[in-house]
Amino acid sequence: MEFLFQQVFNGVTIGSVYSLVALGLTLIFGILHVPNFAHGAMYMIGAYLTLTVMTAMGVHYWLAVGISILMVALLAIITERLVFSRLDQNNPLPMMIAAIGILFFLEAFAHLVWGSQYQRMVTPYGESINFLGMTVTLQRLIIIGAALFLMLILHLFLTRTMTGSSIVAMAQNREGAFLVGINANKVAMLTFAIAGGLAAAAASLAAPINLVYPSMGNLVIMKAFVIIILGGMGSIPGAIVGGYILGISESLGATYISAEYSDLIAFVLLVLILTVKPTGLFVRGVQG
Amino acid sequence: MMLTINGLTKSFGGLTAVNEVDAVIEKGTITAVIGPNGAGKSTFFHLISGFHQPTKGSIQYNGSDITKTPPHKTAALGISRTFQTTHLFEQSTVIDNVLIGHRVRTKATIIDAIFRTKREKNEEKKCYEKAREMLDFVGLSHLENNPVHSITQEEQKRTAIALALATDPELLLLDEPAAGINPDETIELASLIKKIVRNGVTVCLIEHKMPMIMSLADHIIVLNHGSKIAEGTPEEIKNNPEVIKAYLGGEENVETG
Amino acid sequence: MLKLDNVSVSYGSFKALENVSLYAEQGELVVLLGSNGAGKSTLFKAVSGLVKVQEGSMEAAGTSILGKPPSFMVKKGIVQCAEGRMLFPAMTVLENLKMGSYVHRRDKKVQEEQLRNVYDLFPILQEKRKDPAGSLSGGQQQMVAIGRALMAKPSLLLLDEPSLGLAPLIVEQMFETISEINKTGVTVLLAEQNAHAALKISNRGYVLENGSVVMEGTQKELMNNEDIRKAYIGA
Amino acid sequence: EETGTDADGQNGGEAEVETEVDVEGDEEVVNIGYTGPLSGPAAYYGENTLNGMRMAAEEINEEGFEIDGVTYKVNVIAYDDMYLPNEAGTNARRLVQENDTSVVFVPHSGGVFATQVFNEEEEFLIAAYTSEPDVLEQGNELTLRIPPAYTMYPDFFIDYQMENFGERLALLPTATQYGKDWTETIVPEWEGAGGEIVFDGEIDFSQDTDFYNIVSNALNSDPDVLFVGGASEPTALVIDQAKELGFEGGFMVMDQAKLEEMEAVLGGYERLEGAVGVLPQLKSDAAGAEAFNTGYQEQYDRIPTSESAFNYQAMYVLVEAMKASGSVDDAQAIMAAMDEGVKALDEEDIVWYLEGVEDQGFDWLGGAAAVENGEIVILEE
Amino acid sequence: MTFFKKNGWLITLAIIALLFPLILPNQYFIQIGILIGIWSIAVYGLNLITGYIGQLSLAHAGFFAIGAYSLGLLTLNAGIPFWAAFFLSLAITAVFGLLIGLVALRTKSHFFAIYTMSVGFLIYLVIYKWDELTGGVRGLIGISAPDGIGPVTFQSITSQYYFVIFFLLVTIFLMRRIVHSLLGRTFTAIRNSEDLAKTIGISVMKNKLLAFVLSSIFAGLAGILYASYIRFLGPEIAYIEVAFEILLYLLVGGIGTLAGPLVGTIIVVTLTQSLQFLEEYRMLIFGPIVVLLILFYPQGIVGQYYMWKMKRNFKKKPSIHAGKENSVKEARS
Ligand SMILES: Nc1ncnc2c1ncn2[C@@H]1O[C@H](COP(=O)(O)OP(=O)(O)OP(=O)(O)O)[C@@H](O)[C@H]1O
Ligand SMILES: Nc1ncnc2c1ncn2[C@@H]1O[C@H](COP(=O)(O)OP(=O)(O)OP(=O)(O)O)[C@@H](O)[C@H]1O
Ligand SMILES: [Mg+2]
Ligand SMILES: [Mg+2]
Repeated sequence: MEFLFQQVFNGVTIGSVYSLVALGLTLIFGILHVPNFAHGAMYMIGAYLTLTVMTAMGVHYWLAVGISILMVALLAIITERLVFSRLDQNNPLPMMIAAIGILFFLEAFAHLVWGSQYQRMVTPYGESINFLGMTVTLQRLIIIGAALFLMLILHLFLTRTMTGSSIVAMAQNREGAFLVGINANKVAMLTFAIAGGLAAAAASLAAPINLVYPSMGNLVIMKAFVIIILGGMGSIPGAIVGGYILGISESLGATYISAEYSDLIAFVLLVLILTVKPTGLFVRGVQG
Repeated sequence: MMLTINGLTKSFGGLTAVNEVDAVIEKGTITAVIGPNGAGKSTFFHLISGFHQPTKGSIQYNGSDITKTPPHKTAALGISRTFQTTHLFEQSTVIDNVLIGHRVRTKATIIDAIFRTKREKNEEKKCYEKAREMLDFVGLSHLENNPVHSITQEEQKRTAIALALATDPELLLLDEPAAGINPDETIELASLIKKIVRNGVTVCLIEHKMPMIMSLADHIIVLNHGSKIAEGTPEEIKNNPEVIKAYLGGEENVETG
Repeated sequence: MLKLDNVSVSYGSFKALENVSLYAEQGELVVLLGSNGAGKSTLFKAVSGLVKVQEGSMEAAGTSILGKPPSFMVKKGIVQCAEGRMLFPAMTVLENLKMGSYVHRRDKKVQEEQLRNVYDLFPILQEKRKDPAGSLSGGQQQMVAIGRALMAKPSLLLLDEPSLGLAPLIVEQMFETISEINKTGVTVLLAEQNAHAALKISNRGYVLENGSVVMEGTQKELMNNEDIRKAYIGA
Repeated sequence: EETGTDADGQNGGEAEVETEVDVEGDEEVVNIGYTGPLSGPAAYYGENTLNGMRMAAEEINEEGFEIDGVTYKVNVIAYDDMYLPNEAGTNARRLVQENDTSVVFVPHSGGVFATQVFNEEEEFLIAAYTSEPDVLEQGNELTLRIPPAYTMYPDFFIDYQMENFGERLALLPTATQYGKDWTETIVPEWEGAGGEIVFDGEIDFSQDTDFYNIVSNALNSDPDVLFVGGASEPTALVIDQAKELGFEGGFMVMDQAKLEEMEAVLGGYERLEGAVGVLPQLKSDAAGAEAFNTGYQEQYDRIPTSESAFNYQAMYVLVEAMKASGSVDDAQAIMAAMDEGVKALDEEDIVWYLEGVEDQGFDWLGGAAAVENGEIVILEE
Repeated sequence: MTFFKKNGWLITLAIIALLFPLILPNQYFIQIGILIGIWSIAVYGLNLITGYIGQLSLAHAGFFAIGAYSLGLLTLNAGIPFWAAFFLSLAITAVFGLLIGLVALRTKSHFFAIYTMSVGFLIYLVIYKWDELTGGVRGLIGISAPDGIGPVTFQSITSQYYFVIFFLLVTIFLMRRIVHSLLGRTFTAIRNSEDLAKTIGISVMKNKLLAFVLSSIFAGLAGILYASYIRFLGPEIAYIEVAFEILLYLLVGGIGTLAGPLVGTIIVVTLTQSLQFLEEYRMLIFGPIVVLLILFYPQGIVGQYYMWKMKRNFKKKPSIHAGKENSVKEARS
């Protein structure tokens, strides 16, 4: 029983990371209708920035995370301004390829700046504690707590503020959004900034229990795509629920089905669900 | 009877968009479906053409049951339609749009395509001929090579009709063909519809432009909240108090436009 | 209120508007007549900042609005209810309406007041307020579109074929409504196929052909013009 | 005459590479090819192998080497193949056709297989840095295996772990063919020595985003020893997480992971307490080791590991073999002289004990190390 | 129109391709030529479903791998002669295409893209994990080159080149026939509007499935050629990055055009090769080049060419106001 708890807890930890990444992805998807593969690179850069700020400048973990979030948000805005805003919004394929180009670039860039080796991020929260009868590191509890906090903030922002709703509106009808006076550029930049910031936060939270390396975002981003499809593209609750479902089923699957095939679970889950329900689990579009 | 509809019902969740509607459409006539916004007219068409599956009821077409037939099969059976918002292959030229309409009457397969068989060539020619004929019929021959998005709304409407006609339909369903076109052109459109009927195609149309309906329709069906509230000749409908109350409003709306 | 001088707009190499000049005084209701493809919607889009104006000048309330983005126009009180509705289909009717008062997002009172007005105008919207806008019938969506435009509390309202797809009873009501809105001091620019009904409530009007103004005049002048009767009003 | 530069390189890029080496008098340049992962996830590994080669080449070029009165210098031309076999094949063709290389270093088995399709016909030697046995089982005579066979490690490992920790073994190797082969080697020996396998799992470092749950699964079976391995850094993480979860037993670390690299990741040997693995290159006491270790660290700012050391060594052997065969471009002759080349190595160029060439593979002396009280302890037979 | 005028570019291309090894008898260039040929065939496959039907498939690296592994396993493990294995492998890919298409095509647009991405990833994982069958990470070693037909053998690299070019020309020819037929028009109609296609009597599912199966067969064919040329297979050929690469070739060349797949493949392959001198910094340059290509040629090189031609025609005949930029879209093909 305790062991089951431990595994569920592990699933919730990794599910928190998935959810944060998927949230950003789903927001961008809502606005651009493009699978933004560069989002995985934002995740990776976020981890490196936190690490660098911590080690090079010697600042505290949380401050480093904050700086990293801001910088990745800025980087995301730059990609939006320089690339995505210049492409035809109604034609997703060129945007997707451009995203892949950005991904190549950022990965090579990380390789150039930080080298190709794996790096470790050491936080002040490495100690193991006993929690509800489980041995967990504090960092893992922090991941869950911080992720929930960020999700709550995002939810309140999108549902309680008009600025937040403007993201939702623009996702549904660009011209319509213009007609009510929404500044399209601002909303697009805002969306990218939020998405980038979430990716950086997710990476900075997850990096201490994992490793930092140039291609660290690739698998996470693929799983995030699975999540946003399962959760209904553009759906905020869908991304959150989907992230946790995936995290927990991977963890339990590895324990009770097959450890060897645990990484198949996400994809099998998606294929099964879409086979039965071709429009995904949640179907309404972008919503707060 | 060309089309016999019995107890047709369609619900979306809690909302009954079409409710127990019985109707018949007689060969060679023009039937109009009118009613307030949201009355279920478009849904009614979606049901006939197979886009929606009815919740209840049945549809008989030339004696066979088509209640659950998918749209591409109803088209093959001879029921063709246009959409409320003009729906065309935006990127293609006018002729390319129309000629694909005749595809349903051709049989060429992948094998014919690869070997460019006689059948392929003949059928291609047939499609072109049909498309030209239909464009000529609706008066758009001169625009044949223009991309669809570069022609006017009204021309697009006529292209849509030509496309629907290229499938060789027996029954043509038109959803608000005159929406967004001016009175002058509405009159032309009405005569086009008459011409279509003269050519042996039965027409059923949804329209809010009463003068046009009144001068055109042989038979009018009035829907309100999904139910049929009246049916009859234009004269009967014009004077039906329930219809006036639910839909027509003042006399003026019927006379001018 | 609004003043256009020699405005030209092209799509690629096709000139959709050529040297169009027109004006609307404060509180006027000006009708734009013209057959399909004459350029009415293009003109509206130009005023809303949705398409780029190549030549000419545009002024609203004394300041130039040339080259400004749509969001600027809405802030200035220039609000369009566009052809094709442009709703947010997955948002509820109420959310759509609320988005309409985006520029007044800090002013709850205006929002509530406008919402009440809209519900008075189209009671059905109150009934359907919790439904996604995309599931409404064509005509109901048109009402949401008009309602949403009103939510911005416009000083200049651009209505692009608002009667499109509406039942006669509703059309009649709608023209009355437009007239009422106009009477509250809102300047209205109205493009319509339904020329008779539109002219009836208007002060003045313009006729557009192939991207140029071919005629302008007061309501009376236009109503009594034989050509116009023939072309736009029907027998 | 096949050596020397193309008088006019095919494009600016190559010309640039080739001018790195001065050519004057009766000096000539021998191009040595390399195709390996220089971008993508395996880039670090690829760079390590290439760095070793480059370092040796630079040292050799200080003087050059002489055959029949002509002084030669070596020039390493490297192309990126992103770890993909077909890219490796294309690169090898290019190296042979455009750069006239008669030796191509390939540090991954897929690349070797793809290159073996035509290397005999095109007469160039594949210097394969892979311990995949199939590479040589195909009967390709122009393939040289550089790294040692891993079969020498299990004895050291098992003795040490059984003595110090116990008999219950949980398997958590990397989910690659290499990991499987290793597992298949070690399991019978463990059981033969009276041990028991209590958990049989594997970790896919390239696919799993979090190893925590599989590590807790393994620990749930209450093992005394964990068998781990794969790339150094993720392996270090597995060890770290096991310790986080309260594991106090031993670790057998397969040879791909290097103790010295894991130490760097974990910040000290304390976190590796109880591990046995390959003896770190840094601990090598061969005559040339010291110079190589410090030189490498200085030049590349990386810890010297066996990957760099073995390729460094291979480069020296290659040059010696060329000298012995009297040719810089006859792949057959060079291959035939390989054993002779090893034996001709200068004492101070030896960074790790290499005894000769056996069955087309280098015959290295094995060694293992354990971590006790935060210190590396060398295990002797 | 004469035969030559109509097929001008195809014939010119064929002649250039046939003469290529004679002009440049450098094995490296021939190798590049072979790989371009192989990848183009896969890209043509993708173009059919993505360019003409409008459904983005990311499973095509998977089909490529299925074709390749089928050939490898049939010849190596089952000992079936090359040509029998060749056709059997095509059939196997087709069956997979059919089964996957049947379920995948129930989903639309982005769902389809991510669904196929997942299917592609699953194919990769199955190849990677199922070592008993596929050899796992170790892969399949020593696949034989194509058996000769009569006096013609395919052992030398030049003969392999002609072997691949033959299939490339056949592929282009078939694509051309399909695209310009009623069937091709049916496909484009579905791309332009599924609803409308339905109302005019087109069975959307049947046609999509046909296109999907055809397109998977082309991808499988490319895989078969790859296996018989490289003669070693590892699971990485099924990896999702390969799917992206194929898509990249298609987009750079021009989606929904006949020449696009070939042009795109030539350009991108040549580009990556000529950036080799940058070693580990190759992607640092390649990434931005891809972005710039897409920014300036969103329709792809061939698409842009048609656009330019269209504009020029427009200047000649201003009566058609084809001012809209995207009015070109249909002109290509
Ligand atoms: N797919 C759907 N899901 C849910 N409700 C729907 C759907 N389609 C239509 N409805 C509802 O069904 C009712 C009838 O809609 P329909 O489009 O048939 O009306 P209509 O008579 O064509 O109106 P109009 O004249 O305004 O076009 C409306 O209330 C609409 O909101
Ligand atoms: N985005 C566009 N690109 C190219 N041409 C366009 C575009 N939008 C409109 N046009 C063309 O510009 C002309 C004017 O169109 P506009 O929509 O302004 O006419 P309208 O008077 O509003 O007509 P309607 O009554 O049909 O709404 C038409 O010929 C139309 O085909
Ligand atoms: Mg309707
Ligand atoms: Mg208009």
